[in-house]
Amino acid sequence: MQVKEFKPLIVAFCCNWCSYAGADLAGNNRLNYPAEVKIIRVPCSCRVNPMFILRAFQRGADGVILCGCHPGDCHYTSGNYYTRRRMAMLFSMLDFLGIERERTRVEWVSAAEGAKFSAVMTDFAATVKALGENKRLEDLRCKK
Amino acid sequence: MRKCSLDALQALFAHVNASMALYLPVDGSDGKAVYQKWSEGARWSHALNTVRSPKDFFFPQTEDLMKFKTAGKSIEIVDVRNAAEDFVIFGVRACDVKSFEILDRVFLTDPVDSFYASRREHGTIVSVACTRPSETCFCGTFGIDAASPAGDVSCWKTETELFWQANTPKGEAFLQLIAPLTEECGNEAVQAQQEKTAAVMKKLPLAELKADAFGGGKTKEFFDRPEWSELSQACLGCGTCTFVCPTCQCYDIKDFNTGNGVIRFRCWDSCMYSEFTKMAHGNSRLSQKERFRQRFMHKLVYYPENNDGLFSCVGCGRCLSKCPISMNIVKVMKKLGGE
Amino acid sequence: MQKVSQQQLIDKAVSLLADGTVSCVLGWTKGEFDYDITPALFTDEASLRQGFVWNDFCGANFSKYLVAKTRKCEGKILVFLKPCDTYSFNQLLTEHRFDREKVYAVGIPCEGMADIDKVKAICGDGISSIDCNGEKMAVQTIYEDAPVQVDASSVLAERCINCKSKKHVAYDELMGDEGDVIDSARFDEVAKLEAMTPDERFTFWQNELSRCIRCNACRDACPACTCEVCVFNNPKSGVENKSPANSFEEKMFHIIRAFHVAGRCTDCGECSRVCPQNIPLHLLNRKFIKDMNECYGEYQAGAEVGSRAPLVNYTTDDLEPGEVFNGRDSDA
Amino acid sequence: MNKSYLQEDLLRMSGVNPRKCMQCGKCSATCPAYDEMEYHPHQFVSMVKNGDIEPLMKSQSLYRCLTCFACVERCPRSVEPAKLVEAVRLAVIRQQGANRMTANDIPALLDEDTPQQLLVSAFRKYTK
Amino acid sequence: MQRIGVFVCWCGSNIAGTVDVKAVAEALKAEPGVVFSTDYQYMCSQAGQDMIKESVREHKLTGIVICSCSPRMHEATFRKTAAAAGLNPYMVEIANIREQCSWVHKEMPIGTEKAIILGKAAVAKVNLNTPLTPGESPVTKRALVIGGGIAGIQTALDIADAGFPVDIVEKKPTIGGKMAQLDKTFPTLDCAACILTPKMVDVAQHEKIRIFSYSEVSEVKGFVGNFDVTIKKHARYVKEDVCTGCGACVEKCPMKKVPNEFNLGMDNRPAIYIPFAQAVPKVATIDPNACNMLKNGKCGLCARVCTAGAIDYKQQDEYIQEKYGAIVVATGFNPISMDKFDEFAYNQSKDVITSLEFERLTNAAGPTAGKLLRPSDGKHPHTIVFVQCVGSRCDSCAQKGKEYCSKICCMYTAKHAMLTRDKYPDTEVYVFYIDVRTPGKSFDEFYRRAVEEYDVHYIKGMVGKVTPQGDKLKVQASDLLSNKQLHIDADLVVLAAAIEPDKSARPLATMLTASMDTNDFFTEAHPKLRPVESPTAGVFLSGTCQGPKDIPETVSQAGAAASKVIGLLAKDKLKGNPCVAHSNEQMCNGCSSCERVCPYGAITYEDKEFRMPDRTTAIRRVAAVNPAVCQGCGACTVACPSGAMDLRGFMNEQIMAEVDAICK
Repeated sequence: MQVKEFKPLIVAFCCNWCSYAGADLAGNNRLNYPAEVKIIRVPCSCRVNPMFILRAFQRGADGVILCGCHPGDCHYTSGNYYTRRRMAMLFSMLDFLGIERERTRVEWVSAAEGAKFSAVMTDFAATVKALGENKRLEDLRCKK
Repeated sequence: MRKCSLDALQALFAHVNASMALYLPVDGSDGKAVYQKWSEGARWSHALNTVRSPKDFFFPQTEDLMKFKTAGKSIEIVDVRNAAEDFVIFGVRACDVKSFEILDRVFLTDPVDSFYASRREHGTIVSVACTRPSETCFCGTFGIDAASPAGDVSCWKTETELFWQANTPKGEAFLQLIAPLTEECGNEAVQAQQEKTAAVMKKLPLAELKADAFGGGKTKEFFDRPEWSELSQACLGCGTCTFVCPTCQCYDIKDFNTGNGVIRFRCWDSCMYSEFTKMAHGNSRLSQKERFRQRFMHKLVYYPENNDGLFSCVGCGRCLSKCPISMNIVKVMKKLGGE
Repeated sequence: MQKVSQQQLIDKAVSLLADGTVSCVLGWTKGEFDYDITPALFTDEASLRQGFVWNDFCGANFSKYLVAKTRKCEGKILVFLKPCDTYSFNQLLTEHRFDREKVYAVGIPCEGMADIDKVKAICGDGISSIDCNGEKMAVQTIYEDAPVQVDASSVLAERCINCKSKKHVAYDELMGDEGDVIDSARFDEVAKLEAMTPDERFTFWQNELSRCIRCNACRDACPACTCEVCVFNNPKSGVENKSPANSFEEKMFHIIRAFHVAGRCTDCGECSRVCPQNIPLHLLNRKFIKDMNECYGEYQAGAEVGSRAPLVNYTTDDLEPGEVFNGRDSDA
Repeated sequence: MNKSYLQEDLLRMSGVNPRKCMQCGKCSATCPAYDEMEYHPHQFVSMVKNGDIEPLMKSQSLYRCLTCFACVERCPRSVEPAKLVEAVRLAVIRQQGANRMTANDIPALLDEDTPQQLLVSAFRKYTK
Repeated sequence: MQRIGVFVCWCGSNIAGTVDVKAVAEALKAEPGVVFSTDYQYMCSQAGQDMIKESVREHKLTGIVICSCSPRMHEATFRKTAAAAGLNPYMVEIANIREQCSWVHKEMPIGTEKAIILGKAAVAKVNLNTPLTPGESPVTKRALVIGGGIAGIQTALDIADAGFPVDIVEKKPTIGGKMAQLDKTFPTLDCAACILTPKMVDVAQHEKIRIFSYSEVSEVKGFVGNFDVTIKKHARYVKEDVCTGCGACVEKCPMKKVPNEFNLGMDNRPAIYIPFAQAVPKVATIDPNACNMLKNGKCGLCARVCTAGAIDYKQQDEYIQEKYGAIVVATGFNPISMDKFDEFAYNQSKDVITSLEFERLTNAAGPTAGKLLRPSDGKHPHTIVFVQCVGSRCDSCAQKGKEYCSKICCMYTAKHAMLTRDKYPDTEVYVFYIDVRTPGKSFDEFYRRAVEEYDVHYIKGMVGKVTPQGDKLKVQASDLLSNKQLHIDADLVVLAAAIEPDKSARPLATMLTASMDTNDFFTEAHPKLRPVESPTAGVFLSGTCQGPKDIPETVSQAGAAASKVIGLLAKDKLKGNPCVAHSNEQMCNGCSSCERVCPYGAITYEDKEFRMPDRTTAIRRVAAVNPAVCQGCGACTVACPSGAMDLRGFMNEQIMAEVDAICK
């Protein structure tokens, strides 16, 4: 059997007001990043329920990244502060259960940071790729 | 009757396992007994019984029935059934052996549940008589003799030896299999032990519990009894009693969307749950009192009514020790049975 | 042995019923073997005198019952609250889950509750009676002639060994002496797990959670889980399921449940007490409590009514999600 | 001891973060020993920040500081210069491996106006 | 089941260059719900839009997926297209296959594969979309301005000039605020009263403006366009509509030893008083804490001398209820207390004063009639030391002052120094500074003039200690540039005290559910792009309540706030964003978690009777979202443990469907 190169599947939840626009800017400037990254638009990073993250892992994602406005810059003034607490706690819990902490990440990317968006996604994809397939939070039923 | 030394059991288990999968109670990581497939080094637990009943072997908690593979708008149906292989369950107590009869009456009558039937066909049950029952035991209430367990093979354990007796052709075959490691013997030691056990059984706190007040045809007598409210008032509506029960056989069939298709599977359900038998119109039993009543009416009245007076409780005592609020069938029987 | 006697509680309940302060009493009623105690609602003196018990096995936390019972009961309900129960009581009030006016809460001191499994580990099976009224617990089995004398401290439930508080944070009336908040070692077990490598932790939890049978006892006993409709019962939530059909489901269930009660969990320990499979579920909740204490300042859910839990609060200089691991280098 | 390590050491010993300083000079404005000092409190802060520590260690200013803590009290940025002076002094004593003052030095310093207590505290301060 | 049309845009070669658009259209055709799929060169062109409209009709589409550029680019365009075709505009979803696909991936197979996946996610979402209609609420065409300083005055005038009625609530007996206390204003040095008082008169005479002086806001309910406000009008014991402001009572009042707050306590006023000559309204007020008649019923002199009969000792506080469409906060600032700065001897010597006190000392209407005299002995000071940054730019752990720069001190100190040197050339003036911050039109020039033309001694350094000694103030300071410690014998020391928001701001913010920062300055909706709006819809910010600023800035912000208010009040109805949170009452626990994370105060609770699953009825507390206030961030949806709270347009199910589609 031929060994296929492992391509991680990465779900990126992006705040409509900053990181999603940052991704657009990365596009405008043709700043490449791995195609494994698939973006889901949310109104604010605080819209992201831990259930969505677990769902992504269940369905076969190898990494989940959440991007929001820099603290202090939230379009809704405080949404990303709640995100910060929720995700800090969630990630710590996943780590507690022995799930690789590098599989989840929160990054603050503003609408002006196209280069940062591209760099963050490139780095995250490389990190997840190095980790290999998500085994610890997989649902065998969802495997192809 | 044949016997072997307890010291020889490991070799015997290895021998059996070489030709078919052998499951037996071992001490789990939480110190409680659990059925596990035998492997080198696995020790037979000294515990009276397992937390989960052995009904899993024939009626597992979840079981895939079929798969639908989808791609865009196309659907392909995939049969997921595996050819079952022969296996042995060793160390089943008298109460749990009886539970298989109760399950059989549900799953093997027409329409036969082919998943269940296939497993039942391939499984050999080796029971072991009890010597130190717990205060929660009340198998006697339902006419079960803990000292004379049924099953394809019955076993008795003494200080040093294990005695084997085949009750069915499947059991004969099994004894044949272990013949090289066992020897022919008389039943004196077994009888002595049965007498000892019988004496202990009489001392059990629930030895005098009777189920006579219940049985088929008594729906009207019990259905509207006011005591149900009081009995059920503390019930949390969790499914512990049903899931540890060896005779509870309700299940739900659900579809799981895998992203690439759908797995249709069944899983245990509990009549204690508020969504139990939820249909398009809603639920049939809306309050916890009704749900609670359903469970016990089913065990003590409805099931016997349809099954020649056979109660669907075997007195294993699991619900007595596991209910978070210590409400159980014994309390129900005593309250309603007029003690 | 408990400091306030069963008789004192019965007398208190009888007098409050008699003077019309309350119309019913939420208490414990005895079972078959002295340890299988069931919560019950008493409405008259006779049933109280006959059935009410108070001993070392009255572990059930009543607070949760108040949500449903206050909706149904005419008049006030008398509830006896152990110190740990009062935290749940307050937390439910914080969440407006019942009407405080409909409850008359009597705080009772608690010397810790016994774990029947620990009793059985010492005395064996076949218990016919347990007497908790003496200095030591006397356990009679059908296999022994004389009762076995057991030190109550040796059979304390895990949650009582690590009791966080003997102080009542809510009551209308207090029986016995008021205790203090205890500087317990309840986070030690969590810290031990934190010190493991991720692989060890994964193995640990895989082993523990694989026993889960999704009976929902943890959820249904949890005083924080009083949702009108639980997400795990709601087919539209996307996480609904009835069975641990896959190792993912077990993790999902317990992660989400712990997350939902994070900041609301008072660490009463009911989840672990009721788990038929002895999964140390309280460790998940304690992990959240420990993390929140460390990251956002000490917070005890239920310590005061109306307090703002860490996850519905923030400061502008909270640490970043990536920073929660700083200083935990066991596996970096 | 290399320079950056020394700087780190000073900051650790004193607990002072000189980067917080906004160069207002209030420490030096408030210092009663100002005129006796070659390097003044604000200079201590900025020189330590810049890693320019050698001159400070050689300077007599170290021993002119009265440790009255007026600068600590008044600093609007909580920089606490006196603690830094103290740390440099300590570094000198440690590095020299010798004491700045010995019991033999005391008689020469005695005069009628100097309170005994001052000498005792000085002895304590300049000795390991 | 939806009938979805998929439209894949080439965007010329922008998309088609790296994505096989035909393959994408073909692949998405097979997705559940998709009944039509096509591609086109420029979907956003008129022809492209016409094609979409045509397809909606032809294929009876209920949902549309456009695979094109970013929704930030053309979502609005395609929503309009859908609406024109008779579809609900919110049945459109866009798969961003340009910015987030074709432009960042170079190889055709990779780009095509990703584009298909993004398309599938959009299809999965549209399958669950429901038509959304923005809610409408009426707008009360009246504005409330809280605070009657220059910020409030300017805002009120601008709004009123646009034709909308405005009410000003001022807690003092007169409007005018801090500016009324100032002498000259930098950098032009025109007199504050000369430019402010005409505006005060304009306010008083404006037919659209009502002034509630000596009043406070006591309750705010409602939401943008529909605020219900209760104003508490303190009893001033003088009938406002009868008093002519003649001042006879003030003259006759025997209780003359009340510290005059308008002059910062540097002189006294009677118990019945008019704060200053140009006060608006020019009506007397009785100080109930000083008046003998009110305290023990003895006196009544003022009532006797009042020919108009305006005195009413029995007057009670009055509560006025009014509806407003918009609220402007203009609560202003105060200098911080100098109590914690012992080193400057403020409490020990009368000759150590704050800059605001200095303003009064140089003001012609002040306690010294404009002559610069020392408060202690009335002598002319010959050496004056100004100290900058007193309490500003402090480290937070110093606990004495504020972390921020108060922004205005450098300029007013330069002004004070310059004016002093101009009027009294025999005076030596020292200014101790950390930095001189003069960004602003003609500001640095102004400061340079103080140094170069007026020879003010600007010294880089700080005053460490001020010690009163005899009739002198011994000032010990550092001169960092010459590396010296200075000892100056001063006659007067002036402290440039930091400014802080008025104490009334915090409770007001709570009433308005408007957020504040740790310094109690109101937070703006966006620090750069929405600087005069509070995150709470309908609440606007004017002046120093939002942050330190000088008069020109305050006035421009006041105008900006007014224009925002006018923009709001000009609407008859407010159309909301339909993508707002909503709570499923059956599932809601009433636990308040959502309310606590809502930045807008959009969630309220009500007790409702419910039929419970077990056939009983129960009164339960449940959340209700006000769609006019909700901005749709979704913070509540995650805080809600039961999942009762969901966000329209970004429902849990929709996002999970997207996740599923991506992870297939």
